[in-house]
Amino acid sequence: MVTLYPGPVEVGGIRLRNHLLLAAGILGTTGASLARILASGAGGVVTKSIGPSPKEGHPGPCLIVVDGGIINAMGLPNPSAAFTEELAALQGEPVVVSIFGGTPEEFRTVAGWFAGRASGLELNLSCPHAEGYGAAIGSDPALVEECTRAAASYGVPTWVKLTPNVANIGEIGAAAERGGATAVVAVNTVKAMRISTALRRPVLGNRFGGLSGKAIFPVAVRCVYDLYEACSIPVIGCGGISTADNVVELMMAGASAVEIGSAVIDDIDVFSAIAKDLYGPDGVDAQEIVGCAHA
Amino acid sequence: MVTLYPGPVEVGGIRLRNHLLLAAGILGTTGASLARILASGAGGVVTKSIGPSPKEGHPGPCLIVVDGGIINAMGLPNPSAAFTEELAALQGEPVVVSIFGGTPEEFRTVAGWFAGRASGLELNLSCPHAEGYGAAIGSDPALVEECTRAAASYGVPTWVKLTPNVANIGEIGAAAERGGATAVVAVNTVKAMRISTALRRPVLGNRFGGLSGKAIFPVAVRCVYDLYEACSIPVIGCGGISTADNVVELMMAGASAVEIGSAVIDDIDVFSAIAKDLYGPDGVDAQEIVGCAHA
Amino acid sequence: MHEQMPAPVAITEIVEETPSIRTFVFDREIAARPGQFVMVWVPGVDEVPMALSSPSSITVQKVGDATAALFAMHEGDLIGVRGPYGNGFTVSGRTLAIGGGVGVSPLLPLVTTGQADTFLLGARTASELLFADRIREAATLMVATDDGTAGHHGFVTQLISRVDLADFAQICVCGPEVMMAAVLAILDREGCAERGRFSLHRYMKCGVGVCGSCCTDPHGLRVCRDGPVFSGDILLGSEFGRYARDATGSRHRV
Amino acid sequence: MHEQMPAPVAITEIVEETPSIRTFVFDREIAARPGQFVMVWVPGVDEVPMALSSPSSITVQKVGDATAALFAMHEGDLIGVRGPYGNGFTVSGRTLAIGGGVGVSPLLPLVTTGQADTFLLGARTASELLFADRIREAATLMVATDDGTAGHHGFVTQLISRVDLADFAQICVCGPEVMMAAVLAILDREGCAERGRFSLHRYMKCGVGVCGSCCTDPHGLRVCRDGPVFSGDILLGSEFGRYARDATGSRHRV
Ligand SMILES: Cc1cc2nc3c(=O)[nH]c(=O)nc-3n(C[C@H](O)[C@H](O)[C@H](O)COP(=O)(O)OP(=O)(O)OC[C@H]3O[C@@H](n4cnc5c(N)ncnc54)[C@H](O)[C@@H]3O)c2cc1C
Ligand SMILES: Cc1cc2nc3c(=O)[nH]c(=O)nc-3n(C[C@H](O)[C@H](O)[C@H](O)COP(=O)(O)OP(=O)(O)OC[C@H]3O[C@@H](n4cnc5c(N)ncnc54)[C@H](O)[C@@H]3O)c2cc1C
Ligand SMILES: Cc1cc2nc3c(=O)[nH]c(=O)nc-3n(C[C@H](O)[C@H](O)[C@H](O)COP(=O)(O)O)c2cc1C
Ligand SMILES: Cc1cc2nc3c(=O)[nH]c(=O)nc-3n(C[C@H](O)[C@H](O)[C@H](O)COP(=O)(O)O)c2cc1C
Ligand code: FES
Ligand code: FES
Repeated sequence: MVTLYPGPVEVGGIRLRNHLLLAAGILGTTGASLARILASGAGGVVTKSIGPSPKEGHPGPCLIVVDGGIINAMGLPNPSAAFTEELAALQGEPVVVSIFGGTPEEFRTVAGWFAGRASGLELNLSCPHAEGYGAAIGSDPALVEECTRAAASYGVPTWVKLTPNVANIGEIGAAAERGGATAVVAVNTVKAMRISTALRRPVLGNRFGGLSGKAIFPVAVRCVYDLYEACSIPVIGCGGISTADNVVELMMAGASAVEIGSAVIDDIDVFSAIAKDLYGPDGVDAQEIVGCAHA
Repeated sequence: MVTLYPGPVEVGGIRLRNHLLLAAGILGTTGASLARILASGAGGVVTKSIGPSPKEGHPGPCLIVVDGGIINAMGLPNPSAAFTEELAALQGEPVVVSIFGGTPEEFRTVAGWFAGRASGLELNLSCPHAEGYGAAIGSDPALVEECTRAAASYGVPTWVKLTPNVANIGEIGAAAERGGATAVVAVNTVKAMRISTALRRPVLGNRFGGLSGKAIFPVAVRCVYDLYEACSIPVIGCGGISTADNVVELMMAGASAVEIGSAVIDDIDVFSAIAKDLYGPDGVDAQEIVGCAHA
Repeated sequence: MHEQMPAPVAITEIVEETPSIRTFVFDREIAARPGQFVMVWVPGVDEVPMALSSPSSITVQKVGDATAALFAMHEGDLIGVRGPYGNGFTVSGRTLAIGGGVGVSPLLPLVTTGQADTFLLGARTASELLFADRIREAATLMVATDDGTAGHHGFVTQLISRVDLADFAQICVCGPEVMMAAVLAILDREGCAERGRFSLHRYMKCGVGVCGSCCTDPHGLRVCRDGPVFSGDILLGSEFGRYARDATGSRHRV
Repeated sequence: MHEQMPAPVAITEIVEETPSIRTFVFDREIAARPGQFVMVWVPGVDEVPMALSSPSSITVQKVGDATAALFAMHEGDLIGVRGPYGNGFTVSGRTLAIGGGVGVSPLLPLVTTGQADTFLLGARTASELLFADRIREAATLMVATDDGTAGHHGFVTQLISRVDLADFAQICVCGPEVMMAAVLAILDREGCAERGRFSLHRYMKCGVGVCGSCCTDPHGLRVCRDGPVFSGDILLGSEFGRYARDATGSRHRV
């Protein structure tokens, strides 16, 4: 396997310790937990998505583990503006705050709370299971552009996270780029559902949820590949990564960095485990492989 | 597990021997192979998709087996009108001919070849990896309606197979219903791709392909659930089924019958294996469970 | 990641343990270590963490929506359980158990497997003492009630002075957080915090160490996966006894 | 369904076996039964089925795009292989092998593992005789060439009359379909079709028994999965020797 030369990298305006970030909503609720993941080898972390007002999230079950993946419908629980307290201990660390809103105005408000208090923002325009938020907005190019513009107005690095649940993800990525995104992140979860045949009802409290984990890796590769052709800003790959070879594969598809989420279920030290395989003193510069599968 | 009472069923105007059909494009190229699957317990079979002119399909690799699934980009190889010969030996059997075209006119032409020569038609408006065919049409509600109307004009049972690669599958199902579909089938494969990190290029000859198999089962459940709410014609479930419990789960989501494809890779006798678990003399009528998870 | 869908179980027996606590016995045995828990799906309501009081039961105090819905269920009704989750208690040598209120539930398997030697049991009042009879059969039992209706009149923590902590290889504790924090303070004072094993309660959504809602300060330890049982020395100087986060992730005093 | 992505292999050696046939040796051993095949990915061109002539080689005749691209490759170049696929030859007792042209390739592992006793080898002309030396080392070799430049002047099928079919528990055959059909006719005449083991060629796209492109009439047997080796009695009265389907699924005479 190709290995990469270790060292800090800059992607979409954000300086990271390596190419591996913690994905949004995974162990991202508290500052201490984010610090733990940074200490265990992540090059950066993305927080839980924070919105305009506190939310408790959906009733449980919020998450089920299925063959090769996880289906979740957390419902974007978050403490809203109070989350700034969690960031206090993380000053200077590579922390990206994930934010969401229902309108461009809400995105502007929430972005304002965090602009300057973290390395940058990631706009969740892609959560598939929260009415009126996330993917409800993220499948409309015009809205994506407007929300991005609202958040990017603070002039801080602004990543936009996209949903795979659209006919043409490239079109949405291009809209984010027009709105001023400094990078696009792909993908959020794939719309999914399971039913308990014994209880004759959907398992998740919210009925619908989003599939993540190994099962969606081929979907992520595809989306990153499409976005690399559709956008000129960097693409950050996410979805089903669990090995260093997966990271290399997403990079060859076009990812300049990656986010890892569900894989922590098997190993909370997945970042150091992957970094160990991915980096070596004889490694190549990531530039040599990013997008090379398009040749 | 709930079991069903055995016996023939009628779904979307087609009489089947049981609720389990062979999905399109799986062992569906020859009459003999379709007959073999019928003999081994399928309640009906759907043929390979047949189009307006013969096609060799994409260069290989056309298929890769991944964790929990298959990614294929066959490219709709088919002998076109010559396929009628394959049907000769299958007269009177529950055979659904899958057809595709690039325009409503092409759908009308191909439908004309097979109307009356089989139990019914299934319109492939969903293949994610053939330029200008399948999903390229299937994500546009107006085109879906027109193509359906063209094929349904022969007055034979007309099922419409949908792609999960859209933001709102219910909207597409409703369009098919308006066009005269007697049932909708969900889902075709999920857009996907893998790259060989050693060879630094996409594995599939066509680069892109579609993911099927267990990995997409939660996506299929979700789509069937959505369609059951959006349509009043029957929904036929497809995607990742490999057990009788999977069949029951899709039925509870809203499926009146199911199609099974990738599971033949593990067991070509999967139909009799599932039927053995699914049916019993004490079983309930399928009507009692179809859609029950919506209560 | 192998499939861990909630297993459907039918309630086979409902035992009224105290006026506010019931045991729900179900038709499936879940192999678990003492102190492990399951996520209990109350259909249509919520999913909440509950310790296993035996391989096939949970013992529940009615405190809100989900627990009230459980209390409204009957024998034969179906619920879902996934797990067992968490680390549970691992003990070797002599064990002192200290339990208060419904917190006695996760300690019961230690008793029934003969791994608890002495048990300090507390409750608000005599009728709320949980599992006293079963504990008495298998361990030395000492009781305290807030109102003095049984045993020592006062807090269960006050019973600690009546045992010799040096006798025990570990002290397993579960109960209201203020009670547990008081126990930790005593152990710390006696210089044996590291022998304390505290089973924590935090708001849990996933139960499998992914969502982050149960993470604790300052180490980011996940109660659902790294816990729920932590040794006392790890808890010293932590949020334990001071604050916890709610469903939104906001902090509140405990 | 466990992951079966094409394994990248580097070509370590290219052996010119005959003017039209080359062996490509690669840096990975694939544990396989004699007669099993791999799907060979020639990057940027196509993926085609090829028998393993050894655990780490394929032996290829240049006939079109993919094979020409292979012939243009050099040592060190990478190709992908997935497999092994198919049933292969299972033999017990004495074996007669009959091979023509590049069809000798899947029979070679029978020879190298000492499982072929007598080998009838045919080719167009002497220089096209494949693996004659290696076969001679391990089995009784009889040769035929169409042009008489070596051995019997005529078809390899004509050598069959020189052996006693009753001596062999099975007759393993691979070569051009007309040649194999002629062998089957002889075996049928001699009443021992069921001892014939014919390795078929059909257009293959998936190699794993899913796509249907290699299905044969009248039983719907899949050459890639139920075969490629079929016993003669199953082939009697089938499409074998009469027609085959191309990439579109249309029938053509063989
Ligand atoms: C590891 C663990 C083991 C537990 N074992 C038991 C037990 O054996 N018996 C028992 O009676 N209780 C146990 N609990 C507490 C039990 O989970 C709560 O009483 C229950 O969740 C209340 O739900 P509710 O809907 O009835 O109350 P609500 O009205 O929702 O809330 C009442 C209070 O219960 C707590 N709570 C609510 N939801 C959750 C949740 N998802 N996770 C954690 N706490 C929550 C909160 O403190 C909340 O303020 C345990 C908790 C944990 C973390
Ligand atoms: C089980 C099996 C084992 C084989 N083993 C060998 C071997 O060891 N050595 C060897 O030289 N050849 C072998 N072949 C034949 C080999 O697959 C074809 O020669 C090769 O596919 C030709 O590809 P091409 O692109 O060079 O030719 P093309 O120009 O594509 O076609 C030439 C002819 O090759 C055949 N062919 C093409 N593509 C395929 C395909 N995907 N599947 C099957 N046939 C195809 C067709 O008959 C076609 O008419 C085997 C075939 C099968 C089915
Ligand atoms: C429990 C859970 C919670 C998540 N919460 C969020 C979130 O708040 N915001 C967001 O943008 N994505 C969220 N996601 C999506 C992940 O960030 C990620 O995009 C997805 O899980 C795919 O990556 P993975 O396969 O590596 O997990 C969540 C995923 C999971 C499993
Ligand atoms: C090799 C292969 C070929 C397919 N060809 C077709 C096709 O021609 N027409 C079509 O509508 N669907 C086709 N499909 C999709 C299947 O019919 C089915 O929708 C999909 O595989 C999901 O079901 P499964 O998970 O049970 O395989 C094909 C799938 C595979 C794996
Ligand atoms: S409950 Fe989700 S991490 Fe603990
Ligand atoms: S090649 Fe696909 S079934 Fe044989």
